[in-house]
Amino acid sequence: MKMIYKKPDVLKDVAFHFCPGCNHGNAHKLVAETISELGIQDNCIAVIGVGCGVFLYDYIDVDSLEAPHGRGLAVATGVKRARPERIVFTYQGDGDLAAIGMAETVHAANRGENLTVIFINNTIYGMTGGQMAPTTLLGQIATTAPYGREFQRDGYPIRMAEMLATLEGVAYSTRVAFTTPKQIIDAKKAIKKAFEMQINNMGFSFVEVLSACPTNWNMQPLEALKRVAEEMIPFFPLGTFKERSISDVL
Amino acid sequence: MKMIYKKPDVLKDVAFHFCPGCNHGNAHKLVAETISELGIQDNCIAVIGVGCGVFLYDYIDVDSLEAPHGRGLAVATGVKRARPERIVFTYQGDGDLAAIGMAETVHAANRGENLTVIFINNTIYGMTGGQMAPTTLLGQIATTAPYGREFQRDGYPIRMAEMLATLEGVAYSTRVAFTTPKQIIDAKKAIKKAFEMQINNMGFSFVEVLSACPTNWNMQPLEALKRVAEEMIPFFPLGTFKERSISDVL
Amino acid sequence: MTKNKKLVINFNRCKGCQLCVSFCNKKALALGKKINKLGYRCIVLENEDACVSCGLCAEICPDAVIEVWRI
Amino acid sequence: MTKNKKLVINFNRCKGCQLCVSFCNKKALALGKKINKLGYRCIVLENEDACVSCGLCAEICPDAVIEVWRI
Amino acid sequence: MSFKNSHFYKDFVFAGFGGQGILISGTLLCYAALKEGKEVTFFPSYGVEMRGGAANCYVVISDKKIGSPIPSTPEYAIIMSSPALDRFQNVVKKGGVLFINDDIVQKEDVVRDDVNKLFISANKISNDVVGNDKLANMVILGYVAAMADVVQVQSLIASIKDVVSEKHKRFIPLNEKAIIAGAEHYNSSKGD
Amino acid sequence: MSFKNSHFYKDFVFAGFGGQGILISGTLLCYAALKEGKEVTFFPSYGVEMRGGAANCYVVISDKKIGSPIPSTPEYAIIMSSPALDRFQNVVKKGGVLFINDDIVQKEDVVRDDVNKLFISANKISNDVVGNDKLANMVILGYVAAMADVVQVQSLIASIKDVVSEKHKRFIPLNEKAIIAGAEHYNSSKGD
Amino acid sequence: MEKLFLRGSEALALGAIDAGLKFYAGYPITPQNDIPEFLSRELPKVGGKFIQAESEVASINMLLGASACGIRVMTSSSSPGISLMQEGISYLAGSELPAVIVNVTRWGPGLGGIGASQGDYYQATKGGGHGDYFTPVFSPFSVQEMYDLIIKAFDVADRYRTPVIFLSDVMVSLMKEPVERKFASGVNLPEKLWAFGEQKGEKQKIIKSLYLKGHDLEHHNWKLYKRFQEIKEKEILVDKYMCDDADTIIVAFGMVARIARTTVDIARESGIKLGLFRPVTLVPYPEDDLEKLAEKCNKYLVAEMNTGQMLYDVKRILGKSVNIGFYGKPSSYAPTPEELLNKVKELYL
Amino acid sequence: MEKLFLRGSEALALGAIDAGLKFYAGYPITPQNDIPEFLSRELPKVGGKFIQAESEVASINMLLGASACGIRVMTSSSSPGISLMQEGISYLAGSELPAVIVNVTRWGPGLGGIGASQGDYYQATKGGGHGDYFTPVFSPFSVQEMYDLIIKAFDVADRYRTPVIFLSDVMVSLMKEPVERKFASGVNLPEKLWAFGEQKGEKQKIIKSLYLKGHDLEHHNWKLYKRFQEIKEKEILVDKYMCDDADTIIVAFGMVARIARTTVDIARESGIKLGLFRPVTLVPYPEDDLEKLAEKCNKYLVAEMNTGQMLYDVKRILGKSVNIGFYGKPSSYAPTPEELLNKVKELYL
Ligand SMILES: Cc1ncc(C[n+]2csc(CCOP(=O)(O)OP(=O)(O)O)c2C)c(N)n1
Ligand SMILES: Cc1ncc(C[n+]2csc(CCOP(=O)(O)OP(=O)(O)O)c2C)c(N)n1
Ligand code: SF4
Ligand code: SF4
Ligand code: SF4
Ligand code: SF4
Ligand code: SF4
Ligand code: SF4
Ligand SMILES: [Mg+2]
Ligand SMILES: [Mg+2]
Repeated sequence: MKMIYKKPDVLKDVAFHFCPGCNHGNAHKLVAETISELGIQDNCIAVIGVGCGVFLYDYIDVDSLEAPHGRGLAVATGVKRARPERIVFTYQGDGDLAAIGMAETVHAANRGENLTVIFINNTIYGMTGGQMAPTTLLGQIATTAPYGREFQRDGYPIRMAEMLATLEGVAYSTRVAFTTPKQIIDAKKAIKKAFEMQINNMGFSFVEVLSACPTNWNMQPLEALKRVAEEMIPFFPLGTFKERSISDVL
Repeated sequence: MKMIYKKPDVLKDVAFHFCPGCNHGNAHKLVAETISELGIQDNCIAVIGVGCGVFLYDYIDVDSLEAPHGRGLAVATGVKRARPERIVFTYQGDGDLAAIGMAETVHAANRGENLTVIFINNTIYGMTGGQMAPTTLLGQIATTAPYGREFQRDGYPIRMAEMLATLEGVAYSTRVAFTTPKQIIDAKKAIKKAFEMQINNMGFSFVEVLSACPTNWNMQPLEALKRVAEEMIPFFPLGTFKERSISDVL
Repeated sequence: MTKNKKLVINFNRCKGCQLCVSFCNKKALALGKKINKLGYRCIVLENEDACVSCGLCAEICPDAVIEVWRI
Repeated sequence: MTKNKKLVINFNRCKGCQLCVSFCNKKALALGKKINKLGYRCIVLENEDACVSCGLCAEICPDAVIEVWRI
Repeated sequence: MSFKNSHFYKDFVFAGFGGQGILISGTLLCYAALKEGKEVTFFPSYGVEMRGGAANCYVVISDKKIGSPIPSTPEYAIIMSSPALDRFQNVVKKGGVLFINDDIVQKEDVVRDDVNKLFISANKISNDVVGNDKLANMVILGYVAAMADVVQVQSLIASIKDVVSEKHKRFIPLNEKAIIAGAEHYNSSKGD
Repeated sequence: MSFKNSHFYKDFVFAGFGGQGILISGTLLCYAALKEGKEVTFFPSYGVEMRGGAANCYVVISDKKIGSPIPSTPEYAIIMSSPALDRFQNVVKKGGVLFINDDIVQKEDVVRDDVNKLFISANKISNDVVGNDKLANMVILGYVAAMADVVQVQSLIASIKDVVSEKHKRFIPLNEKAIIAGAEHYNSSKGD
Repeated sequence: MEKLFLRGSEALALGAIDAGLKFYAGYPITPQNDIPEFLSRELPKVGGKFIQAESEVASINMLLGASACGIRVMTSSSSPGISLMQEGISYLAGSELPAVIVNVTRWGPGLGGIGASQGDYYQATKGGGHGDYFTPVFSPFSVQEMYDLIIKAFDVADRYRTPVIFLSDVMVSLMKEPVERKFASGVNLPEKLWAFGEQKGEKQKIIKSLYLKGHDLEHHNWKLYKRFQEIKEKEILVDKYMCDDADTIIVAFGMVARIARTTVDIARESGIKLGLFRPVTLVPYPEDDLEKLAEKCNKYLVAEMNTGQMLYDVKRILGKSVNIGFYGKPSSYAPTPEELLNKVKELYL
Repeated sequence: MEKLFLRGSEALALGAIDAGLKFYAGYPITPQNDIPEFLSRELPKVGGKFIQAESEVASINMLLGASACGIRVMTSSSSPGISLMQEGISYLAGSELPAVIVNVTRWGPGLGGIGASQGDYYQATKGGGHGDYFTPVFSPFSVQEMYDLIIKAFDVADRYRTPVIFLSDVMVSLMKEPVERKFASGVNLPEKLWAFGEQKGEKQKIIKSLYLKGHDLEHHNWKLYKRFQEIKEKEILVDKYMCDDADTIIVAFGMVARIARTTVDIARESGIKLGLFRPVTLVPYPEDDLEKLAEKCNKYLVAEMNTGQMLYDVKRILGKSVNIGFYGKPSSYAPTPEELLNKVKELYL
């Protein structure tokens, strides 16, 4: 018998606390698979933002540090500079990374910190119950935008992968999703590449993961995944916005 | 006798505290001229960042509010939303707006707040005595970069006007300088346009002013102005990166 | 843990989201009746014969419920 | 306040930075000898005849020292 | 609480999954008690507790000003899911009452033996009277009201309008049915 | 301070524009005093005070542990600019001494008449002995040391090496000259 | 008047609207999200502005801007978010700008936990921000007080041109109770002549906190100090329950005081002469009231959901001649009435 | 050993390097810029990392990351910047991470002014951050102490896994005095087995401050509390000058204490029996030492450069049976020795 799919060992044998159909689970799986495959479990340090992903350490068996909400990339900067030999990644939501953490994010990216970022964009504040995020789409209803997000009042959804790609310090900036088998494969490749870039000392690598939050979107899991495909991807296009090759660095 | 140049009335009759050859003075003059010419002295509210420009209210006779360092655009957002009928501008340095204030800046820009920003980029922290700013050029020596700014450690100088131009909420983003008579005329036009955009409710208008800080650059005033022309402008090109026309808005 | 030849389904981790169902081109999967410890109805491999062990169900499953083997 | 026909120079505001000197194509300006209240040597219109009242010196002056009149 | 029965005081916890109407039944009990002139507090679960679908609330009803809205050892617990049982069976006061929806919870998982354990097939009853199991919460609530002697079933029924939103108004009669069925179920089982 | 002369205590403020060597002369005085075994504190101006070119520092020298490094009414003030005069002439202690560089400061601006006012043409003397006016600060310092009887001129001279940077080492002899000229100027004027 | 059955947070938000709130800025954080959620719905209906800021730092600074325009402003957050606001609160105080800052406390240090907590007494009462200033602090213990005191908080903020901290917790914020709506606010308040109006006045208005020249800073600080003395004289609120004949008194604030009320009831039933002293304003603290109690009663129990914070104020005020016990519970599980009674018995019976 | 003639800030930075500082992150602010300026030059020479952060918020969080890796970390700032760090300091405390936070105080509230100040006593000692925790606080009054105490601060931070506040001011920071270099640090400290090493150990290490399950949070809080009790027992530093026979004692900290030393000298010359009590650690406060003084002396003057902060700790500790006067000066102009003496005379002679 040939094994086709098995959860990686790096993933502990406990159930996620995520809601049914939440793509945080998918992101966790791919990160764990990558760590397994690259054999970096002992090198890895996870810096975890505050959001639904805050319990990552319960699921992925790597040394872990909890960062204050939004400050993941400042914390990770401290970690990486103190332990340049270790592989440091942050795992952050869109509220965390793009709202309160905007300054830390832009500056870490601009400094070209040799870090990997897994950025979960679900157009909402999941953990706190569905408030508007910087990524919330126009017209989308949130608990703090009960009449829908409006440009004049609330601004435009921010495309982080594109914005960060404009900064010199960024080595890799890409956006992935999980709405088709192909996308899942691409997502896996992207996450792996992001870690490899760090291993090769190439600078800041950033993977934006479009993610369903069925609970706060008030949708069934399938419906939610469909929304990712039909509403999010048109606004947040998948693809790579910047990719530095080794020769650029050397 | 025809008057060719006279300081505008909006500018009070007191000497600036700026160092000899500091372009903060030029920026103050142009802002004051603009307010005079547009006849908006009674409407204006200045929100002043902490930096060498912090005493703006001593020189320009408009209602003024001192913002905590870096938070000018959050403060101005509060002002403008509370008093939409008034013309609100911030006056901020590069440490203020682009380092500590990055999150507030990006988010106010992204929300398209109907505000005008005068951004003084002198590649240094002037007021505090010459520390490295996000805009400090590579190799430039600062008191906290005694061996010169280095990309690997300190990151790349940020081009704010370009970065903000990528945001949907921004109506106008431009960069000016004072190293030639033509540039002074352009700078004046840009500042005026930025205020006019606000008057026409077109959203966020941003004028980056390349500015000499002879004191902290350890240069004579003329030398410093020459540095603006020869070192800054090549890296921070003058020109307009985004300009929305009224028809885009209507 | 429900053990089949092709799929190993971790009964108490499934949340019944049915993303696997929709990813299975062979329509081999369906929501079961039994409620697990988490309070959800767990997926079952209703039509084992139809299953081609492609692994797509396992790839999409957010909760790492499914193990896939090719015989 | 030093009053000339063409230029009115606000003696106690000048900081002697000489940006005006460098902007004057006519080489009409020069640094004076007298130290003002701020401790700087103030600019003087050394060559009034050369001055064409173009206003450039006033435009560049960061300290709003100079008023320019055309006769 | 240990008011030596000198006055009326009753505290409850309602617990189950989100979507089972846990908070609504608690709120409904509050409104009914308010109608009867009682002091009332209601306290819901919140925050990360809600992930994974848990939902619960505390209700305290008294004829005096109420202290804590979160009783440490409530007298009555309404249990609508297995995790709810795990979490709450041990906090119920000695001598208190566990109301258990045994259409969802395994009887054998209930380990306390110093409390009164009442098993209600609320899903089934709901199905029987309204055609689906969505009003199991109301069935249990009717049962609780009757058993715990806390409010009149009539007060519950009169308060339904306060807890259903405008667009669900049409379901009021069904809720009424479910409550009555629950209360009757208790009354008919009393003889047991 | 009011130690009733029971011990040695002297406090100074040096004030002028940046670039005049204000902080260097203060520091030099400190090193000289340290050489003579005294307790010493030095406190410079900082921050926004420096914009517009002001520079000043306080020096306290004593044979006991020193309290505040910022004397509220220093006994000696060395004044090298008009703004410095404006700011400090009123804080000098009654009966104290104002040392004024009258090549820069207008004599008539000095209004205190309850202090000892000493005018020194330090720029001129500097010019005379070293060929430019850049060492006016050292001229005045020599004068002060001689007048205030605070340190030996020899100690000042021996300490110059501690305050000039490596690349300015070659100016040590000039500094020495200027200090001596200042001290001599005081000594020759004493007879007045 | 018919009573409403409201959550504490709803009562607070409604009270704010009834007080004339016109600007709210805030950032989501458990357990206070229903305040912004309510206001995002309701504030626009009364012509107010609601804005979800990008962070707590931005929120408090948006308040600074809006308050300078003379309208009533509020933010709400929970402990870590309040820590981030400390610079801004200090600026509001220094700039003499009124604002109401609601803290629905949770646990620290750090991320802590989201349960009920009294861990922020020190931060709220002793100034978490830099500089020499105080802000009035209100401590509600019922849903009705969430409504009543928030209105009071706005009035105090305006009268004394000061930020005010409203220190509630998750119990009082999420619980529902009947509430009576009153609409009584803003009587006899001075006009805000200092604020930016629709147009510049004759003289330029400058709102700032930087005082560099001469003794300006010292004068400014004394001015703030004197204003605070006036607040001390006029704005203290206190709640004494069965203190008159008590031989033992529990000192507690917020929900712990509410629980302790039950303790007093239970104790009285068994003949124990227990009383309850509850500061409703934590700043200014009802010092004189507490001190006066010591004339008749010399046994105290301070009860807090922390390891001892208000305790030290009580010790200072009562001095060393009375007995002061402490029951601390730095936990999301509030003490029960019985726990408190047991502690009283253990100490004094 | 030859003495160096150093600024306080240089002495501090040198002390930090001698203590083995390996990571500094900070953001410019007057009047402490010469600390980062010195370290940007010197730290790389000893293999340490210097980073200018984009803000104070980023600085403190960079410290959190670096400290988790087990190296010695420090930041420095001044009052408004310290306010911005309060969330991060609370996280350090909650995550049990050692760090040294230097506050070269300036004025508030708000932008205030950049002169010498003691306006941050409350913030430093009572926890400006949210939650129930304390951080040790050191208060130097000479350039030598800037050197000695910063070394001590690192040791205390490591021994008790806690952030430590180093509360200095612009006088002691910018003044120059002779300093003796000692290099004594790190003796008998436990190995940092909890920190991230060069490789993952056998067990996953998790550094966090979130405690949601059951009573974990309460246990965690009591653990921090107990650790603080141990600090109280072992780490108090106090400086008494001429207290033995004093009939009046000035209580002051930092530079005011230094000035008051001169006051004592002057007073003694004219036969007035004045003494000086100076807490060197403000947290833990030398309570027992102060209390003991009351056995012999019943006249006190608390002197601070604020409107009264430490005053309230002194009142609590000494109780009501002694006389406690206050001289407050919320100004950048430090009180003079004579001012203090005059106040003593006015009150007690
Ligand atoms: C300083 C601070 N502010 C706010 C919060 C509350 N908070 C926790 S998670 C979160 C945002 C969650 O949204 P996101 O980052 O998008 O993550 P998601 O849960 O959606 O994955 C917020 C606002 C906090 N913990 N700390
Ligand atoms: C919270 C906070 N951090 C730091 C400072 C200190 N500070 C005052 S101005 C300034 C930066 C000045 O640089 P910039 O903004 O570039 O203005 P410039 O003086 O160069 O015009 C800093 C860091 C402060 N006042 N508040
Ligand atoms: S709330 Fe949303 S993001 Fe959070 S676990 Fe549930 S589905 Fe996922
Ligand atoms: S320090 Fe620089 S920016 Fe500031 S006033 Fe002087 S020249 Fe201008
Ligand atoms: S392995 Fe493929 S065919 Fe089999 S159940 Fe899964 S998705 Fe369907
Ligand atoms: S995708 Fe996974 S969790 Fe969802 S139903 Fe299928 S097996 Fe269950
Ligand atoms: S007006 Fe023109 S010509 Fe005359 S001095 Fe000025 S720059 Fe020269
Ligand atoms: S530019 Fe202005 S300040 Fe400079 S020298 Fe000329 S007149 Fe004086
Ligand atoms: Mg999100
Ligand atoms: Mg600058």
